[in-house]
Amino acid sequence: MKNKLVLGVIGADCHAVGNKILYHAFTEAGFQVENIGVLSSQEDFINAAIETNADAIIVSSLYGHGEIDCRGLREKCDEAGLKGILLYAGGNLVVGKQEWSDVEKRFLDMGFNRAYPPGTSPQTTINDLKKDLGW
Amino acid sequence: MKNKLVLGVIGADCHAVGNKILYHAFTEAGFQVENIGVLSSQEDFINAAIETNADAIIVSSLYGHGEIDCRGLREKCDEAGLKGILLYAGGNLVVGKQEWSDVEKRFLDMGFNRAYPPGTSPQTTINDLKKDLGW
Amino acid sequence: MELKNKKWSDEQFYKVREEVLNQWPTGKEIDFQEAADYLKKVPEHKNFSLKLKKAKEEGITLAQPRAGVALVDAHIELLTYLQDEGGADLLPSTIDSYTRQNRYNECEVGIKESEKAGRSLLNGFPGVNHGVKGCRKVFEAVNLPLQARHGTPDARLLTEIIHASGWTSNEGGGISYNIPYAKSVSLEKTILDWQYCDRVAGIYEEMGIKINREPFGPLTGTLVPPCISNSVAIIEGLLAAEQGVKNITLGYGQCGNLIQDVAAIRALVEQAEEYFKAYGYNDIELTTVFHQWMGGFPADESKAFGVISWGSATAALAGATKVIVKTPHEAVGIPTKEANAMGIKATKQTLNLLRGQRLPMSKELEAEIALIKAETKCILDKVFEVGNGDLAVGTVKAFEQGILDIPFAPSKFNAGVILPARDNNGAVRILNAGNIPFTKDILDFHRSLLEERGRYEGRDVAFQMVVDDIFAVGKGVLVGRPENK
Amino acid sequence: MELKNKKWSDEQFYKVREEVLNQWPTGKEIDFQEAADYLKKVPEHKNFSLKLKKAKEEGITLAQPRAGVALVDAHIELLTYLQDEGGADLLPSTIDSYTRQNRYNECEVGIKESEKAGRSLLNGFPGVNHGVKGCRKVFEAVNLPLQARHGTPDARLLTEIIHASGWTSNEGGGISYNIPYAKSVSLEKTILDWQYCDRVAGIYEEMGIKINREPFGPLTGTLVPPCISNSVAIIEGLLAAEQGVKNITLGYGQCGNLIQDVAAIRALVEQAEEYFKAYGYNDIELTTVFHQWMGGFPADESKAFGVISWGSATAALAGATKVIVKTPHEAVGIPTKEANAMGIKATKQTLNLLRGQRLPMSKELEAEIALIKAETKCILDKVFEVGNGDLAVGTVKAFEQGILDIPFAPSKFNAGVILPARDNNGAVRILNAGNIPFTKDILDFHRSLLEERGRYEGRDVAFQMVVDDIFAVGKGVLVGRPENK
Ligand code: B12
Ligand code: B12
Repeated sequence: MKNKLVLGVIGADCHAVGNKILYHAFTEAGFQVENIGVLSSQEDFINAAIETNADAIIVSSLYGHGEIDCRGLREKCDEAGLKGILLYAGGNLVVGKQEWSDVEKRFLDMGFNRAYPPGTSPQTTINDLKKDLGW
Repeated sequence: MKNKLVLGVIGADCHAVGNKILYHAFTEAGFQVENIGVLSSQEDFINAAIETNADAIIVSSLYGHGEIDCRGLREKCDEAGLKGILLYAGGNLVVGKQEWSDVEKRFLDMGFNRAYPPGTSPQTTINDLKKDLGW
Repeated sequence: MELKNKKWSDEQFYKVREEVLNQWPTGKEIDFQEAADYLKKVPEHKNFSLKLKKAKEEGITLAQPRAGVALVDAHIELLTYLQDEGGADLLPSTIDSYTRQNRYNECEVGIKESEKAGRSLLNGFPGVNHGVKGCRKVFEAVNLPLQARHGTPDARLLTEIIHASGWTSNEGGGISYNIPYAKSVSLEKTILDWQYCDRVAGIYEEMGIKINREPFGPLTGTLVPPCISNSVAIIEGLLAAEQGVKNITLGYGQCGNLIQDVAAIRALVEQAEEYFKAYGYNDIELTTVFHQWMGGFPADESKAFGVISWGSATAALAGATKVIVKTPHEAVGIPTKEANAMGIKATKQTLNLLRGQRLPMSKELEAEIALIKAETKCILDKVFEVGNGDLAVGTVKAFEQGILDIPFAPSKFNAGVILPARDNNGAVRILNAGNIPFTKDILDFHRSLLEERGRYEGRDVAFQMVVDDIFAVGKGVLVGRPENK
Repeated sequence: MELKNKKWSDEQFYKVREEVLNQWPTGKEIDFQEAADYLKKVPEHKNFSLKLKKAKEEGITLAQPRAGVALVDAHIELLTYLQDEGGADLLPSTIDSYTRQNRYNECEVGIKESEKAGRSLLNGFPGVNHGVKGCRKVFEAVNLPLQARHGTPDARLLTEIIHASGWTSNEGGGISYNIPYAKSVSLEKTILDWQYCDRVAGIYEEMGIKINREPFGPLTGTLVPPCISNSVAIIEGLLAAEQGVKNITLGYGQCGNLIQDVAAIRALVEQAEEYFKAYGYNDIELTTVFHQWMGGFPADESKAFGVISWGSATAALAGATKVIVKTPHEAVGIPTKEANAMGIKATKQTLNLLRGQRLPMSKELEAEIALIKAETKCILDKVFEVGNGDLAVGTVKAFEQGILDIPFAPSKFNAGVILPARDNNGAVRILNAGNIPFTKDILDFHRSLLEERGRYEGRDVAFQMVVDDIFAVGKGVLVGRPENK
């Protein structure tokens, strides 16, 4: 069963509470979660994914710089041999209250498989993960 | 000096506080005010204006029915021989938060000389009165 | 009929009733027995009394908006929105001002014009014109208890119609829906007319149907000292109880000083209970309603949210059973349904944050409760005295003599001598008590507090303070200070 | 350099300073003497310390927003709007997250991209990159005192730049800007780096220039028990005082229970004053800052107004010198200037309604103050003990041993064992104290309160309560109850 996740908060972002909650929720839902925590670089995510042979990378960004921090992650994954790995992003991805459809489009264009608006419940992601990983 | 006013609150409207304040303010400013108080009909205004030989009628309406209550007042004044008497209206003239320019137009079209938006200070009206009455 | 605080006989009641039901064609739709059957089928969660009782037991504060528009369907849409989107706990139907003056012909005009204009030209729901049919349609469309809220000196026909339509609560009273709302209607008449309304509730009660009655607490909503509104509330509570009303909600309008507001609600409950007992009404279910600030509001919507939330917090800390909600449009006009829901949401958020929290007893709170009770007792003792023991008669005489005197009221039957003003902490005190029969101690105490403020502001204790206080909240502060303070 | 709670010698300071000013080209713009001359010309009403002092004397609570964008002109526009339209009493410049991590190259990218995009891609104002020139431009454009608010473990260069630019206050501290904000920066390093920042303020103070310092009170903003944040605040206050800081504002983040929140502020002031005296700092001007709810917010803007206003009311009732304002956009993203001004207006309306009002002393309040002080003393005694009397050393050891433990903090130097949860009244209590050195009485008391809640909710006292409490305010309630409660 494909159930290995890498979880973390990208960039210079220190918001730790949601990360702890997500870890708790994904683990309870039956996933094997490698939690690299806050203040994680793209490289940290990729290294953890390679080491754990992960099926998906779940990127949180709360502090607003998500748009800058996530750029090029898909390409770096490809280069690192993680072709086709699921990439999700969620949290408060951009600076300010922006039209969600625009934001989503920007993240999908960057190569993310899914992006989630503020306040998305962990359960939504769990359901999507199960679908995308073919449970 | 033209300084005789009739003051009152029109229709089925019982809002008394603003009326007491206006009476106080107009009197202090040197006007001779006949205050007919709340719940006053168009006829009450006209009769008081005739009796006191008034120069202006100041209509308050707070409760939202001002639009209905004020209709035809100008015509009735004309019929009663009060041709050209100054007619002012103020308070919360219509139901709800409406675009003020629309509301003002409706009242000017009804024959009022001036109409004032919610929260207008008595001082504004005093200044206008002095101008319109040629002090 | 002679005014007396005495339960009406059936003979008296049914004689008057014939006339009442003939005041407007919709009156003829009413059949008491059929109405009782209909009311008996009202589910528990839509009964006002039961919902209040449950809230009181659980120690929570319910939120109720004001709302009403001219047409039945639009009114249903409005109430449903406040229920579903706003999260209201109790629903109102605010009645329009023509109905309040029994001008049903003008209501007809308002209804027609509203149909034409596609927006409400009436400032409320014309319940009498829509009749039992329209009112039941509203009741059946919503899922919460429904109450008529108005300001009608003679609400007899309206009362018959709304209760027959499943609305299990009615706001108003012979004093509170006269003095602040009318200019030249005598108190004898409104007290009699409200005895009728109370008696309707009492008769239903006797048939096993719970109907809630709520005297209108805030009166003119403008710097009303707690002892005045508490006195009126207790009088109207006693008058209602005499007609057989069992479920009573007494009300109070926020003054703005936390200790005074909490003290007012506590004093009201304790003292009302004492009076109910003393006069032999032993099975009254007493609850309270706290009105968010009823005076002039700030026009800025964010500031209005501040006022709304602070009112909600005070209601919760006071332990009121329900709170009446204002909206961010208050200063300007009747709110849109969206603005109305916003007021409810800010209110409920605050109530929920404060659930279970109470202002703890302190020296200051104790003293304020004692003061309000003492003042109220001065007034009520005298009311009974001038009425030779009859509360209804005493009330009429008390107003004649200025023993009861409501600030800024339009009625010519009100003395209108009393002048309130805030002390340095924002509590409402009395600058000129007129004929209100306080003891010298009490009068001196008020005076000294106002003089303290005068010293702080460097000005005399005088009418200008009152004027400044009237505008203060609208300008963003509680106490109307001179420019430089 | 060896860590010790000892005022840095000039030699130590100026040696480190050379290195600091070389961290980024704008560091070279700074000339201490020229800066002091500039600061001496700051008018009284733009000096942070003086404005706070005046507010304290008058017993009023000032309102301060958070705000910062990438570009100087846009930042000026933003601050001016908050000053003129919002009515802010004090202004901030919130620094962006790359600056906080000293990643000035990434700031350059953010600035460039913001210029291109016509909107800020940074979540704050990159003060170091804009340098003294940019920061002075901001300072000169506004008419209120200006403070840097950030979350920077190593803020030495930033501190030099902002003070040299006339900004007379700096937020932060060696613990409070490390443990909640960083993952792997050692406490030794951040305490040393913040001694440097404090010393900068101290040197200006010695030159007769009043600079305010404010440790960051709320820490992770999430269910932090008052004794934890008060302990950190007092430690950082003492560390600052040792470096010559005279004007200190200690902070606290609202927990939501009125009595606990007021008690926390009162305990903080009283206890901090005792410690300052006991350690020989006799001329500290102590003020307080109350943070409106710092945890997860409701997304609905009306509900957010409820949270904002209740925070303001608590700040006023507690008598805090200033309150940090949230906005109706809090749950979603950095606010527009309009949303930010809305938050200030709701706050100021509430503060003004409550001006002069305080929560009176009661049995309950007294007990809560005593509890918080006792808990804080347990912690601080042990910190001094493990440091062999040296507070700086003791702090590092205390974190190593879990004597100090901050809930939900990201730092690997934090034990992270402590688990807080709310009691039945919404006060934050401790479910798992880990190694925090409470007496058995205190531990039992917390346990019993949580068990009372467990009984009420019909469930065990366990981690699920914590999770539910984290989401509660965002969902509109204070205590995270199971569905059916
Ligand atoms: C207090 C109050 C009451 C009290 C009145 C007590 C009394 N007898 O006086 C009570 C509770 C009884 C009451 C009842 C009702 N009220 Co009322 N009430 C208010 C409130 C909160 C304050 C009014 C007040 O006293 N302000 C202080 C005084 C000093 O200000 P003012 O009245 O605005 O007057 C000043 C200015 O308007 C101006 N002004 C007035 N007239 C004129 C004329 C001219 C020419 C000029 C230049 C200026 C001017 O100068 C005055 C002095 O500065 C307002 C909302 C608000 N403003 O915050 C609602 C408000 C006026 N009420 C309203 C309504 C609808 C009602 C009710 C129908 C019940 C309801 N649905 O809630 C009933 C009406 C009963 C009736 N038959 O009239 C609405 C009107 C809505 C609209 N126009 O769309 C308002 C705006 C609230 C709202 N947003 O829904 N109300
Ligand atoms: C607490 C908090 C802090 C604390 C964090 C303490 C800590 N170390 O954890 C402190 C005070 C230190 C802090 C600092 C800052 N913060 Co902050 N903070 C918050 C706050 C109030 C709550 C966050 C939280 O803990 N929520 C509770 C948890 C359970 O929810 P969550 O974090 O949202 O996570 C859930 C969901 O988002 C979702 N989720 C998260 N990731 C993912 C990923 C996927 C794939 C999916 C499906 C779902 C998902 O599931 C999580 C669990 O349910 C939010 C605003 C809010 N939400 O109310 C602002 C907020 C996140 N902070 C913000 C900012 C800007 C900052 C600062 C830059 C300072 C500032 N300007 O005020 C600094 C950043 C420092 C840094 N380097 O990162 C902004 C971000 C703005 C934006 N995106 O436009 C916010 C939104 C506030 C605001 N409106 O301005 N903050």
